[in-house]
Amino acid sequence: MIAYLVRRILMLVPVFLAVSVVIFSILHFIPGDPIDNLLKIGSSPEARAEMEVRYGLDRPLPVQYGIWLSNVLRGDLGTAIVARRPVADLIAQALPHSLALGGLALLFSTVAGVGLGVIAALNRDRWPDRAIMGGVLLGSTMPSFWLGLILMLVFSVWLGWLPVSGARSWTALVLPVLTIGLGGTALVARITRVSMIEASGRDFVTLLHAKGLSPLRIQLGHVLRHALIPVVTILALRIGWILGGAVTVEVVFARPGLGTLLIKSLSQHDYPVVQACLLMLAMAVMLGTLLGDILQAVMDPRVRAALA
Amino acid sequence: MTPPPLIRIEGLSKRFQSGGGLFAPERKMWAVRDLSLAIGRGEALGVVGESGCGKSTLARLVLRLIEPTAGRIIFDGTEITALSPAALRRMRRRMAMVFQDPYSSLDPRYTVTQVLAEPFRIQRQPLPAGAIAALLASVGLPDALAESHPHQLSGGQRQRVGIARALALHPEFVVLDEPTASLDVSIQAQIIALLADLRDRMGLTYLFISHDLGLVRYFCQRIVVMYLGAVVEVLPDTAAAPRHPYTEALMQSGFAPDPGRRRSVVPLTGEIPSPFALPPGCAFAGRCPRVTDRCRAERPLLSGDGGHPVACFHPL
Amino acid sequence: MMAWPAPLRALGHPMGGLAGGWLLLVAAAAVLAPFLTPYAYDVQDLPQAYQPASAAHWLGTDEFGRDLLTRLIYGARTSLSVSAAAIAVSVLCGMVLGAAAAWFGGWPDRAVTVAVDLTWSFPEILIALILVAIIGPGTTGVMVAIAVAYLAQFTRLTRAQIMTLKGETFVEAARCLGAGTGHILFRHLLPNALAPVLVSAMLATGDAIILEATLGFFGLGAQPPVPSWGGMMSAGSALVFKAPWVIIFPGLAVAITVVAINLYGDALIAELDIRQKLRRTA
Amino acid sequence: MTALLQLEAVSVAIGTVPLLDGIGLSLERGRILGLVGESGSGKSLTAMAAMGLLPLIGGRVTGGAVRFDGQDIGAMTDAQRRALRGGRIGFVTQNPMTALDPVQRIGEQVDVVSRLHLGLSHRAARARTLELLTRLRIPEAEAVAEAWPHQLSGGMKQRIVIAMALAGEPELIIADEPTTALDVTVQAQIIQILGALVRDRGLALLLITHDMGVVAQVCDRVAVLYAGRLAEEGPVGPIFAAPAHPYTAALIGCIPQDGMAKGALRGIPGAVPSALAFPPGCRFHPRCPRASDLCHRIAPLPTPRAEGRVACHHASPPPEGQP
Repeated sequence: MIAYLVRRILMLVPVFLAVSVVIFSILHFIPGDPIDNLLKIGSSPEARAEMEVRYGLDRPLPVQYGIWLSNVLRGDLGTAIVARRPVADLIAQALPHSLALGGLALLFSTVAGVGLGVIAALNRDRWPDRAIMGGVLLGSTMPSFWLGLILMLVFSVWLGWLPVSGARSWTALVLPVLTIGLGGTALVARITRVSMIEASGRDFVTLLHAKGLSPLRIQLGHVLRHALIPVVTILALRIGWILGGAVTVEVVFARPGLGTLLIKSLSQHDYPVVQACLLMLAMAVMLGTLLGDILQAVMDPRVRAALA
Repeated sequence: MTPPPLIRIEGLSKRFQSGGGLFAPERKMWAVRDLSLAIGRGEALGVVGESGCGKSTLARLVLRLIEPTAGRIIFDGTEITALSPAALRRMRRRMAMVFQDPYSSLDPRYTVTQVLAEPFRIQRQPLPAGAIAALLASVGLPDALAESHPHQLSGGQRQRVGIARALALHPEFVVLDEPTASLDVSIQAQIIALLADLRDRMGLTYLFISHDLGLVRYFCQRIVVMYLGAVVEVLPDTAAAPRHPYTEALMQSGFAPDPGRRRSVVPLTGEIPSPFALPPGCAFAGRCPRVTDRCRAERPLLSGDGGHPVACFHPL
Repeated sequence: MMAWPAPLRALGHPMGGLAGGWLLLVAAAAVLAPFLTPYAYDVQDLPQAYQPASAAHWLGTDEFGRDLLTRLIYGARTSLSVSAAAIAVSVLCGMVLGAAAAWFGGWPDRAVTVAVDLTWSFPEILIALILVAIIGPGTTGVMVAIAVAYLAQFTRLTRAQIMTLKGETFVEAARCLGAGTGHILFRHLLPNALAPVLVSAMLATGDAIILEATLGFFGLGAQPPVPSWGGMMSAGSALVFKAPWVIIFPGLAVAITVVAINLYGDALIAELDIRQKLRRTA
Repeated sequence: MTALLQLEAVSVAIGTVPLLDGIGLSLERGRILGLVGESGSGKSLTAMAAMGLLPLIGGRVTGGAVRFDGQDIGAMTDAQRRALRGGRIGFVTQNPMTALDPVQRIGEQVDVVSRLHLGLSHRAARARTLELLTRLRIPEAEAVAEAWPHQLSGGMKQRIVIAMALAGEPELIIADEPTTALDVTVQAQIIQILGALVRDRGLALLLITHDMGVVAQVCDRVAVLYAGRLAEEGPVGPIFAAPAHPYTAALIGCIPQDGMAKGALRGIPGAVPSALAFPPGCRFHPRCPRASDLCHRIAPLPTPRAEGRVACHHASPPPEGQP
């Protein structure tokens, strides 16, 4: 297991390198001169020259990448063009907001999704199942920014229960978490239900019934445990999907997180910040899949055996 | 002078590898190890063994559906292990195979007619008028099924379609890979009777793969017994008494449908070892009642005296 | 026995019929937009701005006094055609990539798999945002962005389907008869992989409509005055307070259409009997 | 002696499709009853009915009664039925590869039965589990109890399944094709284990199989099912010596035997009909060499013959010297 862990973490290195190459090259794909993209319009020739040296822009691309990567690894993410501050500072400000939002949304999706999925599976093809699956379908087909706006309209404007936007108090987190979480809940509920129904039909479940165990104990003690394995796998793979929802929802609720920073920087062509935001999101995705793989190995001895 | 065999297999071996990536350690096994055989024209040669003995790998190697690691296969004087891909494809009209699983051996999108026309299309031969009807009749299927899809047929009917497809181009040699293992006994007997009729009518040569020694003894003239990739015994005729303890155990394990002949057999203890971790000596040593130290240290080779070869230091 | 093709039989399901009806209605409205709408989509009428629903304007008017229903119908044109075209391109490329990876195996397969797994774990919206930033906003940019964002999904699905089919005995049987690569690929593997891939493409079109709307919401989609469902909502939260209907109706159009696509897709999956095939790669 | 398990004209349907039609069987302590037939004959469904597990597959008993030790299982509460299952009735499934929960250790899966049905503590249950494993000649029982299912071979798993069936001190074991998925040499081991259990412990065994050879070797009585109906039932010896029902005779004739003439194996023409299209009259008549006009119209009822029963209008007469 420990050998596996080490190997699995080592696996992240090539993935990180691949991702960093992609993120690095974005700057060079964007139309226009990279220096123009890195500088404010109308900067002095001295500033241009300094920038060229700093990023090694007169050197071949692989060297430039090396310089950039070593800077990144030392925590130097460059200077924001618009804000004229170190990018690292901007990220440090935004990250906690996004972590809180993403983490809570993930928690909400998992708990609500598994709960609803279990209820639906236990009442298969009866009205609770139909109602939940109908709600789940609706929840996954509404654009998240729109859902956010509607929730805002209902709970903040009409009912006045919750703040409209911002990040001044914890109550401001409720609507964004709900907005992102509903999409995630739909995903988790659907997988939980399907995996539970599928697991219920397996041979070993028949044998559990034949051993005289009560149906509830079989469903919650054995079937659910199996159903959670694919739930964890897919959740880990799709962690980025939930974070992606966070990007748009942050903008809707004007929360000062990574998503808002990313969208703002994209529209302002502030590419050092864009690169840094993408790097953070990529790291979150990578850590998510790592966590998912570890959880899977913990939950399933067959996975452990295949790794040994 | 005996006529030359239709198929000659010399020193055939196949090694499989798995893993070897970042996540799994590399594992190697010999699915078939140093196997030599000859099949005479018109003969039905049986191959029996339990799971993991390499009999299905052998079936695919003989037709070069998978590439051998070592060894040669000579079909009617042509070394098919040395043929170019194009020449091999042309050669395939002379040999055919019937598969174990009648459910996945037919493309679910094809009608019976399309299945039976496929060999002609692949070998770029004109489809003779009435050929489909003749094929259906030869395997005892009614014309009415010609436009059916596989999912509308029973298991036995599908297997008949599979046999008709194999025989469409009048091959000389047919490999039968457990053709009845997924069928009910009543249908198994039908299919066996059909295969016997076809052999007589078309002068076919069969390589019949099965786990059922009783069935092979009924259907074949000569029987090869395999255990973990190697031939342990070749029974020259169906009445021959077993000489290898494993063959003996296989015979004892069959249940005769006769309550008058109940015997209290002592079944083999232990189970087939993993082919990935074979013992150095005889592969059967761990389960053999006649085992000695020599068996554990040294691998017995197939040696034939009196036309009844056996790979055992202590034959019965 | 199977007189009707599956897409028509799916209409016979209660939900499938309702959903299919809605989709046909929306498609017809989009095609016939100029004949159906009493107003022009781009003529501003500022005195009429922010009108709630009325007899003259069934769904009200937007911040420039343009008729919302008219713009919604024209918006369907943009949103549906952009999404469908993008997915079509994506499916084609994905099938080629996935089939090639599965067929050749070895390092090309490993390269494709790693690339696909990597992209698949990133949210489509992020991939699309970056691509639009590179290509520039507008329908072309959005189309390319959606196509690339979903490429991983179709490559993955096609690869998985072909890998499973490659192991089927009927493929081995064809090889045994002397079939070459072309015959096996085009007469066995691809025809059998087609149904699940196409159905999942249809379902993905629903997701693409949402993605298109989101990009439009950020002002990156079809550029004004051409309406798209997302673009109509791009004025964003400011309008929620002043004229919620401007936001509500385009969003509803998206949600109902996507629900309809999913319901019809479910009926189609049931008719084609491919639920198992799709689940294996979900 | 009263029967331990008695099926009284049991009919079963799944949804609206009738699958079993008036099956009558009885099994006494210390006996092995073989239940044979081709796939689609209703063997496994009979086992599910006897276990009271039909609801799992959407089925229900539509007529007759299943009695265990004189009590009607259908009239029991769910809790009473659960107490029987795993307790007085043990079950062995067809495919040991999928019968065990892959994410639970072997020992716990066996322990739970004696804890549930015998009220044993964790510790006592484990001691009992180890004793059972040892008695089933599983080497290194303690290591096996700590192992995961994927670490064991098929034959070993089937012994674990048998150990689970035995853990609740059952009086009856129902084994549904317990050897079909195993290699031939391992099949012989498992059949021998099951036979020994009946002999040594006086259990009753309902052995479901498609293999007439297995029946001939270990069973006391045999019941032959065809298309959801009982064709013939009786003691093994007379039935194999002189089967009365043409289907029984044909089934026995389908097994290749030593000294069988080439061409003697012909099989039974046609195939088992689908439950959606059972033929009228005797369901075997389309495949039957003795079928007459009567068979097309009227279904034969099981009638006593020798020490058993046969449902055929043209049953072979019993051999000389028997009633």
